Amino acid sequence: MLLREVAYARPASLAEALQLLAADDGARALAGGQTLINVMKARAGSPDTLVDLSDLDDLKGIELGSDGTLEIGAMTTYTEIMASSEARARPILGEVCAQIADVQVRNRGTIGGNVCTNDPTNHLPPLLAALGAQFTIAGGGGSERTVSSDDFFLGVYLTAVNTGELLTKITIPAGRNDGFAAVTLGVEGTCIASAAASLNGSVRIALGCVDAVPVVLTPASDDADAVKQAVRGASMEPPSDVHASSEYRRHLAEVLAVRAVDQARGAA
Amino acid sequence: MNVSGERTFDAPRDAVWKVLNDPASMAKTMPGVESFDVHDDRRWTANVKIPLGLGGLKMKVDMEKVEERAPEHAALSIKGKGVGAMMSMQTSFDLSDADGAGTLMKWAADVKIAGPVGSMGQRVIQPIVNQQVSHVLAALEREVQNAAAG
Amino acid sequence: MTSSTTITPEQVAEAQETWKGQNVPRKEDRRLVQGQGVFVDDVKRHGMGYLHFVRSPYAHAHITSIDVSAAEAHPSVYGTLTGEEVAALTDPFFQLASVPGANVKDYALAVGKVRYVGEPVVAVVAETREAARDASELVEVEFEPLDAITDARHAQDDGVPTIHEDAGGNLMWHGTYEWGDLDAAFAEADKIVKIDELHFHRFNSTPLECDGALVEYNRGMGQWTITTNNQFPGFAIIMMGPAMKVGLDKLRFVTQDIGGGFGNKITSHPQLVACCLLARKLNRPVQWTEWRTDFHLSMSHGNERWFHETEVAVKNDGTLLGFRTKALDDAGAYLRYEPLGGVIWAQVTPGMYKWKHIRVDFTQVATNKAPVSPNRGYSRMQHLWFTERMIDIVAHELDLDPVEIRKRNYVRVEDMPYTTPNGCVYDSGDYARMLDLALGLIDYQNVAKRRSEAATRGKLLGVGIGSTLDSGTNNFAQSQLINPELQFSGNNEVATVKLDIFGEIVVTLGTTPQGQGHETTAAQVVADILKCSVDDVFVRAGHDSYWNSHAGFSGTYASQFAVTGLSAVKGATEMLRDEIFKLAGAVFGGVPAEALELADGGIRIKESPEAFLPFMACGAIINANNAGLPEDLGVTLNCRYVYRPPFEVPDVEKKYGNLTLTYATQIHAAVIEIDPETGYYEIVDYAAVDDCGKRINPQIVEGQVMGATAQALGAATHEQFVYDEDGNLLTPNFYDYHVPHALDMPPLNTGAIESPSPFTPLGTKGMGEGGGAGIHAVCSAVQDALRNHGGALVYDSCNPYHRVWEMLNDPSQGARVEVTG
Amino acid sequence: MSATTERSITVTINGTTYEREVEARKLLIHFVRDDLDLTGSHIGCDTGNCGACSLIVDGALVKSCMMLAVQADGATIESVEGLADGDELNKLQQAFRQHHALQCGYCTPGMLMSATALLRANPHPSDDEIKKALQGNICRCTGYWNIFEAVKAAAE
Repeated sequence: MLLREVAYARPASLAEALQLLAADDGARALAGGQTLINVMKARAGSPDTLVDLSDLDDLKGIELGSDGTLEIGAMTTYTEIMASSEARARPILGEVCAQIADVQVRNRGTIGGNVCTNDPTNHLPPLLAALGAQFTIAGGGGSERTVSSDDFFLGVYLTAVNTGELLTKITIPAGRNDGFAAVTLGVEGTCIASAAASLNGSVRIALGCVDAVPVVLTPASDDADAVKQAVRGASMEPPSDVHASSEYRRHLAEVLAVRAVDQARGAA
Repeated sequence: MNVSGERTFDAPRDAVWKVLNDPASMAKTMPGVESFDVHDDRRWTANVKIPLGLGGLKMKVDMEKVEERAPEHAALSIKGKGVGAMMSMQTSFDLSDADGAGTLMKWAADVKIAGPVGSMGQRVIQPIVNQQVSHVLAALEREVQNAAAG
Repeated sequence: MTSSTTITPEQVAEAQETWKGQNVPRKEDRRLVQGQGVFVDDVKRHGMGYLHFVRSPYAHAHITSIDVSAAEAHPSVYGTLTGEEVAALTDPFFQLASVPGANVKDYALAVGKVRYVGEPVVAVVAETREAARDASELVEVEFEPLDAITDARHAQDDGVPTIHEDAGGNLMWHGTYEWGDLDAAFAEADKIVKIDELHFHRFNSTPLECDGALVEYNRGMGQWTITTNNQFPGFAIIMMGPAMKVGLDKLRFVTQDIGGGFGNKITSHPQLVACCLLARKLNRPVQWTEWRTDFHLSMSHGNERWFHETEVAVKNDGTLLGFRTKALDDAGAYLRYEPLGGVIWAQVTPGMYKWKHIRVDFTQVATNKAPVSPNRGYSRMQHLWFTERMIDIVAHELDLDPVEIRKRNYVRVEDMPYTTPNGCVYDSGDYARMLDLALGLIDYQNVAKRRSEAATRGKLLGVGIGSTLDSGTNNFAQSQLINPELQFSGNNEVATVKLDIFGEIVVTLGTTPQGQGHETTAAQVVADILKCSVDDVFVRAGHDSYWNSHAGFSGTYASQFAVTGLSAVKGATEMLRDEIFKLAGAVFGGVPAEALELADGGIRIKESPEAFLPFMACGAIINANNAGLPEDLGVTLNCRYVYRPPFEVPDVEKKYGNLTLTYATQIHAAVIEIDPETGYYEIVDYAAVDDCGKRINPQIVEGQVMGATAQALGAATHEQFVYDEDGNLLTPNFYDYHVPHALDMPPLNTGAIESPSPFTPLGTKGMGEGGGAGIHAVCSAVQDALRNHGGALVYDSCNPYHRVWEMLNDPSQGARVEVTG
Repeated sequence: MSATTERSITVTINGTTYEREVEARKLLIHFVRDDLDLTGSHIGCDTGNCGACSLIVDGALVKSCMMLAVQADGATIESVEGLADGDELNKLQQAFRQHHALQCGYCTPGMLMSATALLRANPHPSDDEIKKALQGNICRCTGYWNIFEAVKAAAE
């Protein structure tokens, strides 16, 4: 509890938000705040300025393109994704959002915040990595760039979104054959290890909790042995903590990758 | 937390040794160094801001060379103090001629983190430490190459 | 939906003509469901300052310097307190231990040295909570780190650092307990089962409200008012008064609503002393709120315990003859309530079994971890887990049925009251019947079928039993078994019942309830005696030592309210009743008591009910209209009663004698399914059967059973205070310390029988701490599930998924056991 | 617009409108408890896990320790103090009392707000929906079973 002193602004437009962020390298965007405020409570991180994005309607909402592509605004909450009929085009999104934390956190936490935080236990970085999502980042002077998930996640609490930039939307290609499996601390608790899989055309798997960024694998086939082989081939050194040794996480990654693939296959 | 590894540099041992023992060169390898003071040839202090996405962690880092056997072994004691964290690190470097050409560096570090940042959990801290170490090594490689070229 | 209750036939048959025995909705709830409870952090005073502790980041270090000048210069800061000042102003806290633990010096703040991460080093008081924390970051403390001891098993190794130099080493207490004839028992045994090591882990009940206080100092009177949520003021003041060198009446304790205690709020006296010193120094009220991370780092962990070189003497038919073991207890950095844990377990020495020959060599050491103190099931839970582990390991090794071996060895109903080998007296109970009831509730007869069905889904099904005793109403003389110099014995509790001027019945307790519904159950007892409604009885909420309705052992801890608290209420109410009879007799002109009866909120003459004196009239006459009453009437209508249970001082040499008055019983049974690929498991069926004698309010009793069960399931699966080798706590918050959430709860069936205690005025037994049965049951079920899958024997009381997976993959990760003979 | 460390905010809680000057860093729960003296909502953790501080803000259930007070500027807030009609407990509060769904009562205000939000969105929840709706509220006393019963009873 008890944050350090911080300045607060609540811009009304994206341009204004970008200006505020560019003006001060100690400024951080405040999305749903369900991680950032906790970190500030611990005083483990202390931005000088919070730029609250909650009035930026441009960053909210879900659009389904005619080709099945989903565009989800970075400030869209998990609850909104769960309730969205458009998001049902990719059912795994709502299913996984429903497993995140609890009602209260889902009401405020956003898809953009989840991926920008990139805490290793977060659900969405591996999921969106498996789905091959694209991330649109806005910068100063109206600039905009799009990066793939492979380039988006850089480290714990670090992404391709640089100082003075904002993640504005996430684009997810069409597809339905997706799966997600996790072993969590208690039922639907924090992930101890997770895996997401997408079998839309090729096999794409992303593992969570095993490294600073999701570990993406593209085995040649969705057959269980090939999947396990791919996980082993990734030669990961997952972190050890009180919930799991490195070895156990490595093992879970294998089991969960197979389960995620199985679910994806069943989702056809 | 113990981390260790090996790295081969495409440079002669003296060049690597020089970088490892030059505070100014070492400073360039550290993440987020904002200022730097050399007290004597064994002790120096850096003010760093470790870039964490949720707000950088500011620390005053004191380094002291505690062992030195040129050009093969050095050990540093590093103590960092910030308002969110205390960090202490004992690290050592052993250099030898690599098979073929270049220099093999074996390094090991015992990192201890305490304070509120420590309470964030190993799932966060371990990947951060690993990642910072790989940044340092990459930067070291650049410095060595510069030194060898220069 | 997910819980059901089984009630035994005789309970239904019993006529319910009294308030006792009924599910009276709680009086407390009306305020609590409206957010009108008064918890410590809700209380504010004009001009109060907020206290923030600067805590040690090191597990073990010398403090080389402290500089508070920058903090003092902060514009919002009122002042600071350092260990040096504390050492000058107070004496070290009195130690319960004999030498060497007696030599430990413990103060309100660290003096010279820190001994665990999170130990308070400096206190800063400021105008706002935020400013206090800001300024605490300006305090400069220089530490010289020392190596830390975090594994009790190595605390006495050669060359390890000494945590308390004054104690001359890390041994805090050692004692040997031996009863019966071990040599004969082991000679008679057909088999000896040797268990190398078992480990009971460190956790606590994590009440949702952390500790806190608002302390005011009355300079003119030299007196402090401590509004707090400490759950055992009687203990806190005997720690604080001598340390602060003031009389106990100078320390007024006030509580109202307490957000859970479970024993974890007994040892906040060091922080309270810091608040008192600052309230005096700064001449203003001082408010302290402990946050969750502070609590996890520094407050009241449960005792971690190892059992080494255990040997069990058993006959081929499963008859248990005796056991011997070396218990090693980890006290953490200071002895705040310890080494009482070194004797409390002896209340349940043989568990529920009839073994006669027992030797326990008990050692307690200090480590660089948070100090331990009582936690629901305090010290008995560890020992009962150990006895249940022995039973299940013996059953496994000798291929005996876990149900049969229990029934063969349980103390039987016809043995009651049963004297244990160490002189404790189990008052009543029918363990075998409870086991049958529990097994019925989990459909035990179909287990084989369910096991095969689970196997078709790739799951390993296991069934486990946990049996526990919840010993209640301590005989504090047991403290003399750890230190013969101590002058504590017996127990007591106080209630005051009065008729106010307008006839309101007012009950004042000495207890400090934290959710146990004392206002309601006390009113039920009063209403039965005064033949009125519970709604007519006003029970004051909480505790105030200026009410003068408390005694030396007042508080709410150690499963005793239904005995000590309610017996005091009963005693005081009977006194009041007798006074009402006496008064009415006089008012009616010399009518004898036998001719009078209580009814409808007053007293009347049996034969002529129209001669009726309402309580209001009684109250008015005595308090405000008393001219002409007989001089020798002896009626005040304000009756204070001290209940004192019948106890003797045990034989200190032989460590023999009765240590507690009542023994409630719990039998739990769990069915689990393990996913062998991941070690993940779910509890798919669960039964908790309880017997706490007469139940005043069965719904409240069941609530305690449920809550204790949930805590046990949390402790059995995830909850643990784990330290790394440098002494950093790895589970300092609810993020990593996972307590059960709604989705974690398994289906629950509860059952109850009533074996009234022959030793208590109401036939009640203390209860609420029997949840340990859940830990035993889960351990037992995991072991059962693994039986045909490597056969690992459960070694640890906490079995998170990774540990189950490790045992499946490598059975040698389980307990190491050898059978001879 | 510039960033400031303090600002004036207006919130309406249980029908009463409050205007206050607050530091930007102040959490909504501290604002409600300390500045407005509405102490019914509690704090049980410092990591957003326990839900004792749950409030309904503009119709959405939130943990008020994971939100700054300044973020609530202009919001309409419901807290436990607004549930009863005068002294008359509402159906949910009565069900909590009837089913012994509370012991120490510390988690109860947050638990009631979560249950209120559930029943408003879903007047006849299934057993699983009740559990899921209460996942964000920790209770250390009851084991939740009686809370599930109470919510179910209130829904009937």
